[in-house]
Amino acid sequence: MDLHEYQAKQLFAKFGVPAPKGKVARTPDEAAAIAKELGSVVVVKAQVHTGGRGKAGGVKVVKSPEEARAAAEKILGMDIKKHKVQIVLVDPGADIKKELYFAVTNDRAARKPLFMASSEGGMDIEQVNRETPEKIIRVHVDPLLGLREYQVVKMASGMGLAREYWGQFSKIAHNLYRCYVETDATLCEINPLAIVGTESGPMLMALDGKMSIDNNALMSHPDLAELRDASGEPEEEIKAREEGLNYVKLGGQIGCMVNGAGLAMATMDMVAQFGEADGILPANFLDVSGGAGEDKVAAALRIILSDPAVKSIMINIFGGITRCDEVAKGILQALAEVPTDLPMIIRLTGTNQDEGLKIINDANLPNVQSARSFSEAAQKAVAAVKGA
Amino acid sequence: MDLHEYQAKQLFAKFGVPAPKGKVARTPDEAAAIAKELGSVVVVKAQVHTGGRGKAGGVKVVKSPEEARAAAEKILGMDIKKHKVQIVLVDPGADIKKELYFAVTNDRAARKPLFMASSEGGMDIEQVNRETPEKIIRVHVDPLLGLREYQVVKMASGMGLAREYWGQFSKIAHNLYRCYVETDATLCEINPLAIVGTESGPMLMALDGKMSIDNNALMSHPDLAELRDASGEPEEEIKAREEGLNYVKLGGQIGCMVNGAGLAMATMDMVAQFGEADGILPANFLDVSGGAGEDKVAAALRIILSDPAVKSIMINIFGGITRCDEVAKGILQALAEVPTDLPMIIRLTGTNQDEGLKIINDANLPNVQSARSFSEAAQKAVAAVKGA
Amino acid sequence: MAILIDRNTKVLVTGITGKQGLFHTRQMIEYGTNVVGGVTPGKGGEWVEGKPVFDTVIAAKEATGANCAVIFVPPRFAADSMLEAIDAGIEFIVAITEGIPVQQMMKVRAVLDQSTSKLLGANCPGLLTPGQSKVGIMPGFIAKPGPVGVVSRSGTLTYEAVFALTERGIGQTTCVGIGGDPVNGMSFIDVLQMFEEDADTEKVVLIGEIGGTDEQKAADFIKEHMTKPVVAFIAGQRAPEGKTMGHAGAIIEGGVGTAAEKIEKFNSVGVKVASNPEEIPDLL
Amino acid sequence: MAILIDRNTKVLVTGITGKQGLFHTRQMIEYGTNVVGGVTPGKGGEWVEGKPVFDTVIAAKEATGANCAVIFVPPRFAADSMLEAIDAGIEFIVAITEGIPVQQMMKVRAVLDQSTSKLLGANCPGLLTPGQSKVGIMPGFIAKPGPVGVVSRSGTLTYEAVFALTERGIGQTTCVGIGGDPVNGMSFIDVLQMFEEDADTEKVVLIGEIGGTDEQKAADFIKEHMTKPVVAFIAGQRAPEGKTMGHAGAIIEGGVGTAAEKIEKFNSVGVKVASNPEEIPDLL
Repeated sequence: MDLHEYQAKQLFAKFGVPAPKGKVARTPDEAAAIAKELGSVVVVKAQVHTGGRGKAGGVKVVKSPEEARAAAEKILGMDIKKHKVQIVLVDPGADIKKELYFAVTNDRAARKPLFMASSEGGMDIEQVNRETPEKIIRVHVDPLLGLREYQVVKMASGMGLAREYWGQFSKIAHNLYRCYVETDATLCEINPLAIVGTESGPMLMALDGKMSIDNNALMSHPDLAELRDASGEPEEEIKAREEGLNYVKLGGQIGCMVNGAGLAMATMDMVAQFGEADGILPANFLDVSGGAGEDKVAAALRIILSDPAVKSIMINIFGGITRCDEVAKGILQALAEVPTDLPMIIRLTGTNQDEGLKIINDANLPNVQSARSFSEAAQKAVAAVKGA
Repeated sequence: MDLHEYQAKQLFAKFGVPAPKGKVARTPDEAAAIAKELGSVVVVKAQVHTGGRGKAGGVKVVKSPEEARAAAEKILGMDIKKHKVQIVLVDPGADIKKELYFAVTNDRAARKPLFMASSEGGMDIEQVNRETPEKIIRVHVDPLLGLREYQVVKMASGMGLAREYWGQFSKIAHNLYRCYVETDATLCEINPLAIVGTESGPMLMALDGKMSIDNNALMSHPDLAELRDASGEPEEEIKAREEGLNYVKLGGQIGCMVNGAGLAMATMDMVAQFGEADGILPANFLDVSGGAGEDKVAAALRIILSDPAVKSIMINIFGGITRCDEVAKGILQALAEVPTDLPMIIRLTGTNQDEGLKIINDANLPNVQSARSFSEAAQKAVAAVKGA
Repeated sequence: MAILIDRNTKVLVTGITGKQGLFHTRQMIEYGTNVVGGVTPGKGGEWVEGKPVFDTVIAAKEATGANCAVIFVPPRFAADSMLEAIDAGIEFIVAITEGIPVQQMMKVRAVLDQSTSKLLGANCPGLLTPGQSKVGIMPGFIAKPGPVGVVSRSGTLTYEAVFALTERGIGQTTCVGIGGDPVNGMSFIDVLQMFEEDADTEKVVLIGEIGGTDEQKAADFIKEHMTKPVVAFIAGQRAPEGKTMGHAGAIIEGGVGTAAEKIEKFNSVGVKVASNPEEIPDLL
Repeated sequence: MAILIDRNTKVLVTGITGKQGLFHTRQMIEYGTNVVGGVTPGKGGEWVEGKPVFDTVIAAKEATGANCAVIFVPPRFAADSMLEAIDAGIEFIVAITEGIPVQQMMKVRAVLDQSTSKLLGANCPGLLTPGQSKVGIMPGFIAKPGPVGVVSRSGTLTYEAVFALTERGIGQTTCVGIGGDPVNGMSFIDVLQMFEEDADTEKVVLIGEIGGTDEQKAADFIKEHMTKPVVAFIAGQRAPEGKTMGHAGAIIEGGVGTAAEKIEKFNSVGVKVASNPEEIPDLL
């Protein structure tokens, strides 16, 4: 789960990583009020779950509350890569002396947390990686041992940080690691980690922040789960997540319900293989995931039926931990609640498949066909759309 | 550094290990007042850094403030294995259903923390270990991984703890481990960990507690270092510790100052080898330890000279990290402050030995002899006592 | 012969008294798996499906001689359960549980790498040696004995592929679902190596997905070390573009791991790639 | 020949700019030790005694090819410094620092055991191969080359024993102070094994102390594995009874480790025990 910049920076500050004391606004008036409170120069920044907001005009430095109001007016409601801006962060302006890059994330291949630090902050770090990879100092952390001071020294020394900042940098590194561990983050990124002038002298500060939390860990962190801002997402996807389903709307005509992400992807591929020539495509990706009971399946069906573009439904279940009889009961339950006469192709294979098919057949529904093979199911689903 | 029972139990409680809410008293009146406050039955317990206080009469269960006063009167001032009781703990009485043993300590051989749990609590655990060792469940903790829940289950299951207490036991185990880690303890022992009846039902509680803190870690734990109660110790030992010296008074006539514990022990052995037949023995063990500068050596000499039994002094320094010239300066400095005409045998060998001996010789002190070998020094020191 | 499990493998079920654990214990026993007992803390001494239940893995191992543990406990206990099995010296651990936080798995992996235990999963369907033993949640009837080894990152897609083989009369030595979590136990390469060394395995089917670079590494391994033919399938050719992994993620992974990338890589090392699961038997 | 260090050993001094580090760096260089550089975080780029200083061990190793690190940093940084040296792949680490909390050393030891590095200490005087190299704080002039290996738990007592040998014209292959901390690196057994395998070492002197059971284990090792004669000395025959270790401690140690116990154990395996350090040469 991605966090907004302002949420990441609030968490950084909570763990002792200095960040500007900005506030969020949802209206131009709020933005002006915050700018007034902060005094002098402020930065108005769009809060959206996508990159490239700078280039899109989503970040503006302004010099008065009036300018802040005007900037917020422009930015709020802006569309950045299909994300509608609904919140802006109003941060105090900073006297930036130098910009660094600093992040910790999971290195899947090494199976360890990885710190990356670079003197080349504030810019596109992927470009730095392509052009001057030696300018990114990489340090793997032993997950059992945690970040060690010598590793911090390696980063500070390696990126040529002036020695008077090593003490500050060490605290930030250890605190960022604590933040990463205690929030079960998959990414904590500060870009730029800037040296800024302050009344008490120059100090390191996280001027921008990005955090992602491990979805599997949200159950143990209810406070973090509440930070989810779904305001930009399609309603069906929000509903699906609430039901524990993995749903992505795609815009085609065949509603797909599948168990398992791999099989769901293969199902979409198969539908496209037979339908693409006629412009018939999957309406969605929907993985009911392992162990789906009847309630979950019913919810999935309800979500599929809520999409008006859907002209036929393909249910492809290969029962392992999911039992076909429960799937069958779920389908009937959902159909009782949300009646439909859309053609429905059901393929149930695997654990308790006979019981499952018997339940479907006994219900004797006119619009339901069964299929034994995967390709047969896809072909029937495509044919049903064509015949409609 | 050993803690008193009441200090250990306060730390346990701080880390979430339930312990009785007793208080300490230094006078019988205080004990009576606490008993009155706690109401009904209380236990008055001597707080001394030694075992066997129960057998010595240092623990009494009483039923009224008057009885508590009388018990405290008896116990305060009592001598238990040469430790004078100066504090009593007044704990509320407990309705004990069952007594367990539970501890975590450093296992030197395994180089890991070791938990020990037994259903046979409240008694001499060493006896349990001798007679029915299978009744002590041992679990080594990986110091990088910490205590894991399955290890707690192994202990609870292994000692046959009734299942309704597993939840409480798990919390106590994890909290005791946290206490052990965060205080840099070398021992956290609860004996008994008792099942006691309370208004809200039976619960596990640490009725007695023993903790030792790693001396090497006290520098990082100033709050724990303050818990040291030296009231029972000889004044010289307290002074020595304040100076960073390792001093134990032994009662003989030859004051020894040596660098390094091994050499100090060998010096005592050597003195005894030559002197024991004539009743001449080392007055003390004194290790100025590695890197001793002149201040430290002067302090050591002052402590030796404060012992009236000392008839001659043997200084045995083998300079490695300790430099002989600094030792020599320290001796002169101390002698200038605390003049003595006691015979003094000085053996300086190792780093900067020539500079050191030159400093001593240049000072031209009438009572000082030098020695080249270890045995020569010991023989001269013994001879000096005999000749005195 | 087969790899990893056969009729003699002595299987312990952790979480045996839970709903999923119990259901699949029955299924495993019915298939012929030599289930020797189970573990549920606090239920030691009980019996389930005629099998003894223990409080701890070590007690269960001592009593039953189990050399394999299959983990069905809920996500918040699963890392602990894996560490327990490693500590008890269980040779082969199969973790079915889905939803374990990756930082916990990094710790498990660090401990695993110092041990002699093997781990399959977590978040995997387990494995199946047709006619002998199944450990995990794969439906048994889809497979039949034969000469093809199957290894897959995807749960249900594994079934699909195995089913497609069986329907065409092609049996399997062992079908292994390695799971798709970012940090887990055995990799494609570990399993490919075993199939290469297994006398009865003649050909291998590999089922991959989009994301990561495990398939690319497997392709390199096949090129360098495998003499037996491998047929692959990659799911997700039409997958919607994933959510951003952040710049840090992109730098580490060195690419987004699209299906096209992976298919091209397999083609470049001479591995045939099926366009859908049903096509796999044709390419063998 | 010698064990662990010789004139070719490339030594890095961590904490080289500190008072003790600097003093002993000079002493080591004077003795002939091949000191190639030093490490002090924040002082990289400086020079000390003609040797380059680096911020990190890895940078120092890459620049100098050091294969040995001697640690002089204060106790609160010492565990980190050892972990750094292990991580950098330094083959042999000598930790002089005294006063490291034992729980920190347990972590270091856990990491060390997974590495290929060897650690001597902490809280040890280091070691000395007469005429070639000394690493640590032993005074160089007390030793001379010859056929006796010396291993000791005690700092200054090691010097005493080596000095006693040298005075009597008996030289040493290598003198090793393993230190007496409860959890540390190389043990008596590790060093005895090396002396047994070293062609130039003909006899061995072992210096022990009261406390623990390391000497008893060494005695068992000598009985089982050593062909070369060993002479021992145990300090602390008159030591005052130690402070209580608590019941838990006594149970673990299985005894208090008195000098009498240890002497008896050595006698029982045919190891001669000197009654004082000066007697050691007579028994060789």
